[in-house]
Amino acid sequence: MRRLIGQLGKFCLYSDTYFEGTCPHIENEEIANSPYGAFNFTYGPSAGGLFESVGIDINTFGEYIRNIKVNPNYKKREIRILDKSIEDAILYIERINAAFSASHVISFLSAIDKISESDIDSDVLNLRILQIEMERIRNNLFVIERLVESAGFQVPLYQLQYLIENVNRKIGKLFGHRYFFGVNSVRKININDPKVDFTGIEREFKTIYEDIIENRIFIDRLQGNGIIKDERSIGPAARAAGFYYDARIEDEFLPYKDFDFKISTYNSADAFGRLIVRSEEIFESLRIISQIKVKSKEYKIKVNDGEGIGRVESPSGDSAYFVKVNNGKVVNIDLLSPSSINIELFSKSMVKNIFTDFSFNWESFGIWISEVGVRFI
Amino acid sequence: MSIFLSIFKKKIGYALSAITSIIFVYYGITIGNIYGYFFIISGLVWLFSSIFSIFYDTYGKWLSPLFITSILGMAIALTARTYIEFLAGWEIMTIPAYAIIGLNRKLDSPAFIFMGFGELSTILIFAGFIYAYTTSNSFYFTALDTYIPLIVITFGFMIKMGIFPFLVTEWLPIAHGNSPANASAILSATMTLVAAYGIVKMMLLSPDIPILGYILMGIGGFSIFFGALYAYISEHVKGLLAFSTIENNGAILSAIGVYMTYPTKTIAEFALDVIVTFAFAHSIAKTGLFMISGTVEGEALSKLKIIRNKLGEIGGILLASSMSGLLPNIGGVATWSLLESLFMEAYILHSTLSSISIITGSVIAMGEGFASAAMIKFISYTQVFKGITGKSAKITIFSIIGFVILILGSLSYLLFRNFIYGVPSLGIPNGFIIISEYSSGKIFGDISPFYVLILIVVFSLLTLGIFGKPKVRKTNTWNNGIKPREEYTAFAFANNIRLMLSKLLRTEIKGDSLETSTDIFWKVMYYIAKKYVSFSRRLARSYMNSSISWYIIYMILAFILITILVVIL
Amino acid sequence: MISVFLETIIQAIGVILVSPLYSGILDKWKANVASRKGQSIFQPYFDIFKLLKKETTVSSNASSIFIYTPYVVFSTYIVISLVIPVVYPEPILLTPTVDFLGGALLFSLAGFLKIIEAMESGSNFVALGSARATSFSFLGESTLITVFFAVALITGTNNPYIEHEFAQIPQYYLALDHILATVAFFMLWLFETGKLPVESSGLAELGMIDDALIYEYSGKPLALLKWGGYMKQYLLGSVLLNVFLLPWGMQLGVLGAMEDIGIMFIKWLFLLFIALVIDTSLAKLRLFKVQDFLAVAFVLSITSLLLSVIQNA
Amino acid sequence: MDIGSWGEIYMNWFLKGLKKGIKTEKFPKTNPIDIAPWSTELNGSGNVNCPTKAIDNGSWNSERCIYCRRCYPLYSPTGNIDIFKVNKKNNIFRRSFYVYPIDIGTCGGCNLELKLISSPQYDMTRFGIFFTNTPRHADALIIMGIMTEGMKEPLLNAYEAMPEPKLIIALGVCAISGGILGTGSQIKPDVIIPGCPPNPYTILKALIEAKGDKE
Repeated sequence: MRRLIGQLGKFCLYSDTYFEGTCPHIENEEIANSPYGAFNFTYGPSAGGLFESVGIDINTFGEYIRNIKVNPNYKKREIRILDKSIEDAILYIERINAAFSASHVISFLSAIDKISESDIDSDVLNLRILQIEMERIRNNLFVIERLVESAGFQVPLYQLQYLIENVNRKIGKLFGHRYFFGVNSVRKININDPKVDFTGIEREFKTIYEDIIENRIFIDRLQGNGIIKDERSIGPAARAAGFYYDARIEDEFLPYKDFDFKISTYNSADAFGRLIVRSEEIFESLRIISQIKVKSKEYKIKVNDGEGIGRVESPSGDSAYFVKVNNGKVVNIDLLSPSSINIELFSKSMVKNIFTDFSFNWESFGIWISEVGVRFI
Repeated sequence: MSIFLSIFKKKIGYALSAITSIIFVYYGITIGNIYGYFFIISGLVWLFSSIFSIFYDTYGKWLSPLFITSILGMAIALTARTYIEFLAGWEIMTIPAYAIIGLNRKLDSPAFIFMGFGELSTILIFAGFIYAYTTSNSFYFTALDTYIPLIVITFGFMIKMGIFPFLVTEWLPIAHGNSPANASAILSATMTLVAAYGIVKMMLLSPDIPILGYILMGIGGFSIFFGALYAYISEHVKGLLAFSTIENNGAILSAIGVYMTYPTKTIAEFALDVIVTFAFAHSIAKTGLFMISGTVEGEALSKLKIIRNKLGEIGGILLASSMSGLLPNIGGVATWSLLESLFMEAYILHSTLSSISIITGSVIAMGEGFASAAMIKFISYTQVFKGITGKSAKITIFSIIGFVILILGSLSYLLFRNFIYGVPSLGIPNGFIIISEYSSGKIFGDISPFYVLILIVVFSLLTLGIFGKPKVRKTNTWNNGIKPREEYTAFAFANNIRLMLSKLLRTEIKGDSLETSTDIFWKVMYYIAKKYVSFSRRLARSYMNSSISWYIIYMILAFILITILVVIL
Repeated sequence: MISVFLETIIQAIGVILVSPLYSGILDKWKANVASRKGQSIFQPYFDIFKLLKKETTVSSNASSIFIYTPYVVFSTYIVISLVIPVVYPEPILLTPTVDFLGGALLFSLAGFLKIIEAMESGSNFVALGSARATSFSFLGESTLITVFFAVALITGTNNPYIEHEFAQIPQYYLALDHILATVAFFMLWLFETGKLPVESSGLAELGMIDDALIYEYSGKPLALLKWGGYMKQYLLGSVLLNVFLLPWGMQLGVLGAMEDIGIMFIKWLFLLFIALVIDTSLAKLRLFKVQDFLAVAFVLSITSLLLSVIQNA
Repeated sequence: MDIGSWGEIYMNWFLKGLKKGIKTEKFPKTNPIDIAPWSTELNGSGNVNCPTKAIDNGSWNSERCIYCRRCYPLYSPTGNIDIFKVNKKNNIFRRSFYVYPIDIGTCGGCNLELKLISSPQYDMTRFGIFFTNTPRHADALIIMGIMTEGMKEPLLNAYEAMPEPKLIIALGVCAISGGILGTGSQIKPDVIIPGCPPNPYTILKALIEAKGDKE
């Protein structure tokens, strides 16, 4: 089944192909007029409740949200990546978003691989999967932690932070860096200490997970909050709405089919559903990781000229790169970041809710502004 | 004669009326009985509003003569010795009011609504007087042996006070909302006062009638609640104040109710003082607040053009805090004494009857909460929150009234002549405590507005002395690093309540507007009648996760039932 | 005369100096339950002292009202500390200034001033919080009043000290109306002191209620407002303990007054423990559920009032 | 939300919390536990082609290093976390230190690592360090990321809004030197915490020194 993912530079990217031209926009009923009493409440860019700098304009009667606009361009960064060698380009790609660093680099590399003659065996690909899944675990834990924090839910909040720090340390131990910086290159994947076990994490998270979704007050904050059932949606947002969308089963480049795991879905389409899906995914990712043997391996890529598209399932949905290479240098590059799509979905789902629902809905999408506010020059 | 002058030269007219008002105040002081207080209050109100008018009146030549005529009418009504004089004054007071509202017409309805209700009330009062005459064969105000006239006249006056069930939300706000600020002040502050005066006068002449007392008590309670609630969500700069007048009249009415029920002689006397105190607190503070509404440009709270300065803010805050029933202002004393009298009654009766005053008291307590909210909204959006700083004589006048209100708090001892006390052993000499007692010697509660004032001042200075002044540097308001595009509107400020009490207020969110139903009261009553059968079950089910209106409806119901019960027995 | 003077001083000073400690203890315990070592129990004092040393930045919209009203708010709480039995069980100097109801009105006054002064900053975030605070005030203030009257109706006086003695009589202490009033007051205490499930001070601006009122403050005024907040928590909590929950064990005399501070400390540990369990076990209610929470408290207090007159009719 | 069922459901978080016990480490008294090597001091010799000129004729400059591992194995991490510099400290903040983080163009890494110093392992609050959500309450401004056009005004406003005395802390090479991506913050920092992103241990220790604790 073909689904539309989003605009990638001059292409409109679908789950199994891409066409030149612009995608149909996610329709979002615009409320232009500002009736008596309504006004624009300016939130951000620099606020304690927002993890990154982002401007949010809420048109409201007071508490009641009529319309919401997200402006990711306050911290728009200009990345001087063009005419850099692949080796150098990776350094920039890594730093587009630390939280999804592995996803970005690996989707970039798979684009490169597609236009190169490379001898990459399954061990290397498995190590890439390992990175993405670890990243997914860390990020989903973080999203849940933010949700719990919004509810002022002290004990699980800190138990989750404890867990996140533990995962980070394991990643750091295994790859030498907690955010996979300097791990991937065109020659090898740097491994620092291959024997790291992730057992323990599952048990610890299970106890937290089971009890937070028992808490009536907490789930009351999430249920019915930010409902969005849109076939344009991606990642956990889509799966929480019952759509069976996942690049891991659609894109053949990474050998996910060798692993035994299931795509977790839910049907409530609200913030609660997204919480459930992300939590279930943590368990699935742990299962995938347990099936991977970590062994460092050199490999060789001979980069040819040409253009290609790489796509992976980042923790928040499809993350795709279009790369055009000319004599070993990146001459054109475009990014389709999951957050750019999630922002539109969020804005649509936030209407008709009240102010205090904002943080719950916002966090439930796992949006990272840093991967939206970028321009390649 | 100041009227005729004013036709040619309005400033002189106002000046003269100011002078006559001073004489009237003096006259009131010389009388020295309860009626005297009413003279003093209205005298002061006229004085202030006349002076204010000198700077305010930009409404052409007709406003000032009408304004002064109306004052004259009130003066006649207040000093009347016979029913006829009273009615004459009443009409002289009312007719110019139509004209004022008519002259300043934005819609046609207000003047006519006002007239319609005015006449209805006149008819009732007239009928009452006729009956009184037939029983006593005298046109003079004399003691009566029947309470029929009292009942009829009370309802007549209640219309004038805009009290529920006479369309709590309809005429008074519209009428006052559309008249000039200075006129609104005398309409809202003194015209309703004359009505209260009328009730008190007839009450003192008539035999006791506890049932009416309980009914008035309850009616007053609900007028407070709904008056304050609608004041809070009102967007009209004068309408808000008019609603708050309904609230205050409700308070006066429930105090009257306490007196009529006459639980004990002491409580009744106490209630009488409460009436006067409330009249003082309401009339004078309300005059000041209407002046504020006269200093701003525009009528919609969310779109006002404001000149503000520190003096104005302080004055405004004092007025607002008094209206919110906060110490050490006179408004605080009034609220305190009203609640005390209600709960003293509950204690002394110690029977199912007590529940009336308990419910009333609780409803009033809620009303006071809304009153604070309404006043915070009003003063924030007319002085404190926004606007450009500047000077204006008008601002100076109402800030003076603000300080008057503060002083009056400490003078309120004079209003509770028989309830003065002291505990020298604990550092408060005789004469500085107002006590509330349910029978002589049985003290229920006590309060010392003067000490509250002094202590707060002293401790503030001490704190300042100990911690010292802060080292201040001015910067921009912190709004997450950028300038906000728009300011938080007054509408939004009250919107939580529109959403929280959506069942009660019938809030409807449309694509391009958010509306609340204005004449909700009948709907609610109808709603109650319909829902009552299945009520208790619903309450149980919707105990935690339903809307607030259930609890309010519950209290209304309980109250009505008990009232009916009492009336039958 | 001298002894009563000393007792007065002890009570006033006791309230002012000890009140921050209890917040410190609660925060420390909360941290421990959240598997952290946590800050010192004296953290509130450290914060206050630091703030007193700092400069005050004021928004250009604000005047000296904004700067000096916190001093008035602070002193209002000092006045309250003289009139209700929060440390010493007998009337002290100036106690007759106001009765229980008057005390309630003074709390409202402090709240009113806090909101107005904060509004002068002209900040939208402050307006957001003030709007919420005012919207709930109609239930908060009224519950405070009705709860105080609940005891007044049984003792026949609104004098808190007599009520405190009365509450020690077992058959009264165990009476249903007293229990209802106690529960109502406890719920109110949670609301008034910004505890879960009503509120929790996090970083998210859009969830702020009381935090919004100090959002624009800095330096000395902020220190005073925070300190005032601690005093408010202490005053309401101590009334809850001495008139409703644990009226027993208060000592007389100057030395007794000293001991009372210690006795209050023990009582407070009990109250803090309950608060700890609630604060660490619950999440924050949806904004509009807060009114239901308060409405329950209000209805409970009214029920207690009705019971008290009807059952003893 | 019926009150009846609150009891058994809601007590248990309190009990869970107690069961879990206190997880805070002894750091800085004891040494860091398994720390990611590529966020610590580098040591070695020889000339390498370093994309950020962090290694220039044999000396390693922490303020530019983005830990790309190009210089490995000539240069390798030592595990030493003390790579920060405190040029100005203020011991008014010794027992109460409120910090306001501002993101002027990060990749999110610094935000994440900074947040984690509140986790039970590190628990900044035991040193009296807290986050705040308004510069008015803040004693230190923590600047993260490269200087972007849109964040210039907010950064200056935040700086203006903070009451004196105050500290400016640059977190991560982006804010210090711009790293590989751009230029550093326009405000001169009193404390610099290099790293890409810095390790929570480093951040915590730097903050402790900045607030004037005697080690």
